[in-house]
Amino acid sequence: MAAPRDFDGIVTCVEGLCPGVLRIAVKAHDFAGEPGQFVEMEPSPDCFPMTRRPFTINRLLPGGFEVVFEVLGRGTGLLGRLEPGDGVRTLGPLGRGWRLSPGRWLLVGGGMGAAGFPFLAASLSEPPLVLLGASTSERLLHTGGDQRTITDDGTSGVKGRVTDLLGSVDLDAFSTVAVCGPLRMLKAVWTSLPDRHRHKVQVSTESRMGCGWGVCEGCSIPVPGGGYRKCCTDGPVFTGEELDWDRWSE
Amino acid sequence: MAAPRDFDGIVTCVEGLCPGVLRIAVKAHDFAGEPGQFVEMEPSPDCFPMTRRPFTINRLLPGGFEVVFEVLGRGTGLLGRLEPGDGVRTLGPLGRGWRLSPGRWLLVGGGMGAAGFPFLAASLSEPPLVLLGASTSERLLHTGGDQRTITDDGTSGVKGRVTDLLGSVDLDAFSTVAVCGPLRMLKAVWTSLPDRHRHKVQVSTESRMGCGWGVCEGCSIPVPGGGYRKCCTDGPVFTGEELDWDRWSE
Amino acid sequence: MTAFPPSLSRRLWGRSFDSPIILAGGTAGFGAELFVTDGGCFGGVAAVVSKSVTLNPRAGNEPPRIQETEFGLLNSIGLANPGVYSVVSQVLEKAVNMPCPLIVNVAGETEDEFARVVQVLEGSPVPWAYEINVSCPNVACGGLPFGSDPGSVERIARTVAEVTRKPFCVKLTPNAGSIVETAVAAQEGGAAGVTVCNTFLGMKMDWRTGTTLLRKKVAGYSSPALLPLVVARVWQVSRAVSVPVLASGGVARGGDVLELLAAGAEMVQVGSRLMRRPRAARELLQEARELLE
Amino acid sequence: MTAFPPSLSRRLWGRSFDSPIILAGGTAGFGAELFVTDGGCFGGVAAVVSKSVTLNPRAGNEPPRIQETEFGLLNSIGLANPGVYSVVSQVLEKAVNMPCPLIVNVAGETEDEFARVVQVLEGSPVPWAYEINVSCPNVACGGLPFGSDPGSVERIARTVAEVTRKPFCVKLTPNAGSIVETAVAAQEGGAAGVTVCNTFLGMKMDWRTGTTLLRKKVAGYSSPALLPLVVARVWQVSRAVSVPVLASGGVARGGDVLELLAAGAEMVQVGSRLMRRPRAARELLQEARELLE
Ligand SMILES: Cc1cc2nc3c(=O)[nH]c(=O)nc-3n(C[C@H](O)[C@H](O)[C@H](O)COP(=O)(O)OP(=O)(O)OC[C@H]3O[C@@H](n4cnc5c(N)ncnc54)[C@H](O)[C@@H]3O)c2cc1C
Ligand SMILES: Cc1cc2nc3c(=O)[nH]c(=O)nc-3n(C[C@H](O)[C@H](O)[C@H](O)COP(=O)(O)OP(=O)(O)OC[C@H]3O[C@@H](n4cnc5c(N)ncnc54)[C@H](O)[C@@H]3O)c2cc1C
Ligand SMILES: Cc1cc2nc3c(=O)[nH]c(=O)nc-3n(C[C@H](O)[C@H](O)[C@H](O)COP(=O)(O)O)c2cc1C
Ligand SMILES: Cc1cc2nc3c(=O)[nH]c(=O)nc-3n(C[C@H](O)[C@H](O)[C@H](O)COP(=O)(O)O)c2cc1C
Ligand code: FES
Ligand code: FES
Repeated sequence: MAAPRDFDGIVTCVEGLCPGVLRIAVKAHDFAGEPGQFVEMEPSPDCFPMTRRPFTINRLLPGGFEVVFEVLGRGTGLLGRLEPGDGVRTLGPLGRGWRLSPGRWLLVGGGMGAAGFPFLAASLSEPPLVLLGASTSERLLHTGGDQRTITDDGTSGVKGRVTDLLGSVDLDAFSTVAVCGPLRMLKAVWTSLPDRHRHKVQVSTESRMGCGWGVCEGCSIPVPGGGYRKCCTDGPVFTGEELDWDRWSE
Repeated sequence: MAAPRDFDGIVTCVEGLCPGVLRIAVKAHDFAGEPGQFVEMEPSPDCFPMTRRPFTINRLLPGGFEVVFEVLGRGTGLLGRLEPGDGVRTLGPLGRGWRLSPGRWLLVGGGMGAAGFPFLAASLSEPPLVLLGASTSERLLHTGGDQRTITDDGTSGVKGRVTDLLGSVDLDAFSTVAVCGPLRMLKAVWTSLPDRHRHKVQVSTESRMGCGWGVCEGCSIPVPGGGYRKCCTDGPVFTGEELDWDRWSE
Repeated sequence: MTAFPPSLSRRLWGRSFDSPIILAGGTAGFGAELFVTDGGCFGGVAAVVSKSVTLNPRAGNEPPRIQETEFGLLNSIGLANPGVYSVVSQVLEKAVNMPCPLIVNVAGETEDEFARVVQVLEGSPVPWAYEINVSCPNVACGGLPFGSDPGSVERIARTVAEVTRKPFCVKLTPNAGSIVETAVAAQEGGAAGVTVCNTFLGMKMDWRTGTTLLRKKVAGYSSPALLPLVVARVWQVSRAVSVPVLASGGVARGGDVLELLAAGAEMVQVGSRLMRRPRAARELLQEARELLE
Repeated sequence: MTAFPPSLSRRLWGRSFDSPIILAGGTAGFGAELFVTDGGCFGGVAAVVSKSVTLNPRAGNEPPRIQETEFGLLNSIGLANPGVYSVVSQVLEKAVNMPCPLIVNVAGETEDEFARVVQVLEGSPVPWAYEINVSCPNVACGGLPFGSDPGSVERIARTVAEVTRKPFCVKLTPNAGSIVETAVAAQEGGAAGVTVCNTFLGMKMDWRTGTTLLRKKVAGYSSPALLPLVVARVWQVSRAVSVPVLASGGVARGGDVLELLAAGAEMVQVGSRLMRRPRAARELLQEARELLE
């Protein structure tokens, strides 16, 4: 695994995917990374905001990477104002990504949770089946390949939740189920999966982060036994069985 | 005296007078003011800086005013970035200006201290004699009319301090001596004046201000008897005899 | 109990107000200064707190008295005021035309001085209430503020309660002692409210020379960045006392007012922001109203 | 005596350092985490303070544990740590390859616990020194921090001094009591230094609902805007004690380091800024050097 570096990346491209969702390409010499790893980007060189913002690596580029993110609050608001040529202080690659086991993977993503799937899909030995959910069609983050979509408003694919798609899938055909999205979706997927398939599950988690590199213990994710693991260095990807689903909340 | 208003002025013109010195014209409906009064301008609409910055009215314009200021620190640095069309929150006119007595005035100004002289000169019944000092010729703020200059480096007028010019002036020809500039210059002028002329002196003072409109007691100028007056509402113009010159320091 | 979102209509000491906003002590003069603009700066103002009044006149600290830092403001005014006798005979009458009540802030150098000042103020009909500023240093006790010692706070409140039937609140300090204990002590002593809190001790030093611009070196620090400190203290105190809490510190936006009310304040004071914005109360109230819509 | 401008070469407890910068407790893990980047993040680092170690393992507070505010950062970690026995048997050894010494930060729920933790730590050769974190709540005394009571601070220092011959400093709290008195008490009790100070109590409330994101409601607040508060406290404490003062709080720029040294600190800790910038120490030292040129 490449050791993270703290560098001044140069924005090379900013693309609006739909209102409020951007893809930003950053040039970063020798940037390496594995699918499921993330970067911590500084919204501003000023004192405030005091912490960086974490984003999954969407794709590796030759000499750089891309992130896809939604503009939500102050940090992403500032990052959303970046223009080609701007510098952006970035720390990465960070964390532990997907455990790339062989066999066919089923990728289940909701909303921005699918932002890391292109990199993951490109790294698998077999093309995966991708189940994508979003509120509305334009917010689907397409991964390419064999992909089924569902939206809350029915503007793409069926109308419903991504768990509704799961029922129609033959889980025995897959060696791994990779899940990423809002916590409610993660829980719905986990709950809907029959026990005997749960050992196949890997989950990309999210947590409010202080540092992103393991020093502050701010990003705890509950694990069985009453303790916590760090989202930023023990994760963000965990197996489903590593997590204490009952104690896990926003 | 016009009551001050807190308004969003519109910058109509920004002119560099010399490196680091700017003249900014602000459109402000119905703006009135008297010579020696000042305005408090907000360097930024953000929370910081927390206080405004005070500037003497350089000239009244039809429906507005001009200030001339030197870019020194953070506040003037931000104000120096204003461009025509920008808004600038302004409070004014503030304070008590020159007591406009009849007779011929002698105006003695050092550096930015002369910023208020054009307005003053235009308000006098007789054209004044103006003695101007600055570090170098380009930093002389010309008032027009009968004007003698002196510079530290001799690039304009004689080489020396403005007090050197005072010696060559027949003080009996003047009803009022109006002084404005750095404290060291004010003190030099006061000290060099013969006792019998001191009652003619009016001084435009400066002080670090909290509010600029009389509520915080932050802008004290020492007066005889051990007390203080407020630069912002009792002044900024005081008679020389109202001040405790010994207790007055930066 | 606080309702959420909080209402902007408030009650304090038997009076109802359309606004929770009180102008803070030392940043609104004696009230008359607010007539500066045409019509005055009283929009959105529930009440005005005067600057601190002491028994004897005080010239205040040697200037400069104000210093901005990157993210805040230091002040070292030194309780400049003409003394309670001049205040009663000359100053207070100028505030009678204010469209809102005046709370007179009282400071002292000894525990006894507070009640003595209030006693003199009782000679004037102008004050609606008093605010007892125990953040000032107790000269007899090595300069720690009275407000660091619950015993001292309770004694001061008790002596004040003996000389007036008007309501008074005690303005607590965040700089020493436990603010919850001193709030409880103020209530025990008979205070009708507590103000939480005051400026925090701060200092800016020039590292090149080791000097400070402000001669007293340590000064009072205010900043919108301190809001979370004030919210925490208001929340802690409001659960420990039954008298109303007046929040003071860090308010720069309408949302800050609402947050302090939500944390348990009955009223919210605005100080530094008022210095910058004579119509701060009106602006804050307007912003808060828009947020509530 | 401090020279102006201050030198960046410092001495602490018999060791000389080219840099005044120490990584603050709770923001640098146990030191081993600093190997994260190639070659590690030790440039400019004089020493590392570990996160707080308690007698028993602590899972820490229920997440979320971190919340940004407009001008600061709230944390509510809850002293998560594996307990001193695991620390000694498994964790400390990972720090032996650090190119700088490790100061182990110690917390406790009772006055006795601090010395008991130190006693166990004495079994390891890794710690160079200890930092005693008396900012944590004294559960036996209604939750006020030990650090609010000079008597308690002196007793804790005394019991720690009895079980170790290594130097230790006491990390004081700005939230209650008089920090000057508690600093003096720490020195009296045998501390070889004091850390001034720690996070300030802060809170952010959602006024729409009256809820807080962090479950403990009141949390630790850090911000560059607090620097003047820390400068004032460092200045006050450094004139009252003869042991070295370690400054902690508000450092974001090289000039902040110099200002704290000028105010009387021997060393300067950096916490929140380190979380954002793994190489904060190197960057700060570089900035400070450039300012001194
Ligand atoms: C490992 C990881 C990978 C992520 N990858 C992506 C991605 O690829 N695309 C994307 O759109 N979003 C991603 N997120 C979520 C993204 O980091 C947040 O949306 C973003 O930090 C919000 O910042 P803000 O300042 O705009 O929002 P605000 O709500 O103003 O932020 C306030 C604080 O909350 C934190 N925060 C808010 N929401 C989240 C969240 N969901 N997860 C973690 N912290 C949060 C912020 O970091 C900040 O500290 C990821 C989060 C994590 C932990
Ligand atoms: C009544 C009055 C009228 C003035 N008129 C003019 C003018 O016409 N032209 C001009 O160039 N300057 C004038 N000044 C000085 C001007 O206000 C300061 O240069 C300016 O405030 C510096 O701000 P800053 O943020 O750039 O400097 P900084 O040094 O970064 O300011 C830090 C703080 O110090 C205060 N400060 C710094 N220098 C002074 C000073 N000399 N007087 C008062 N406060 C100061 C600032 O207001 C601010 O609060 C006047 C000052 C006063 C009191
Ligand atoms: C310039 C200035 C003068 C002050 N004078 C007093 C005072 O005389 N008495 C007092 O109790 N508080 C005084 N204060 C404290 C304020 O009333 C207020 O409690 C504090 O500034 C925090 O509120 P803010 O963040 O709204 O400014 C003063 C504050 C400032 C900035
Ligand atoms: C996330 C976080 C965790 C912390 N954990 C501890 C801790 O375990 N023990 C301790 O003594 N201080 C702890 N602190 C306080 C810091 O060591 C430091 O004193 C404080 O944050 C102020 O410094 P700063 O402004 O440089 O952050 C913590 C601070 C933060 C932000
Ligand atoms: S975010 Fe700091 S340890 Fe994970
Ligand atoms: S600056 Fe506030 S009273 Fe003059």
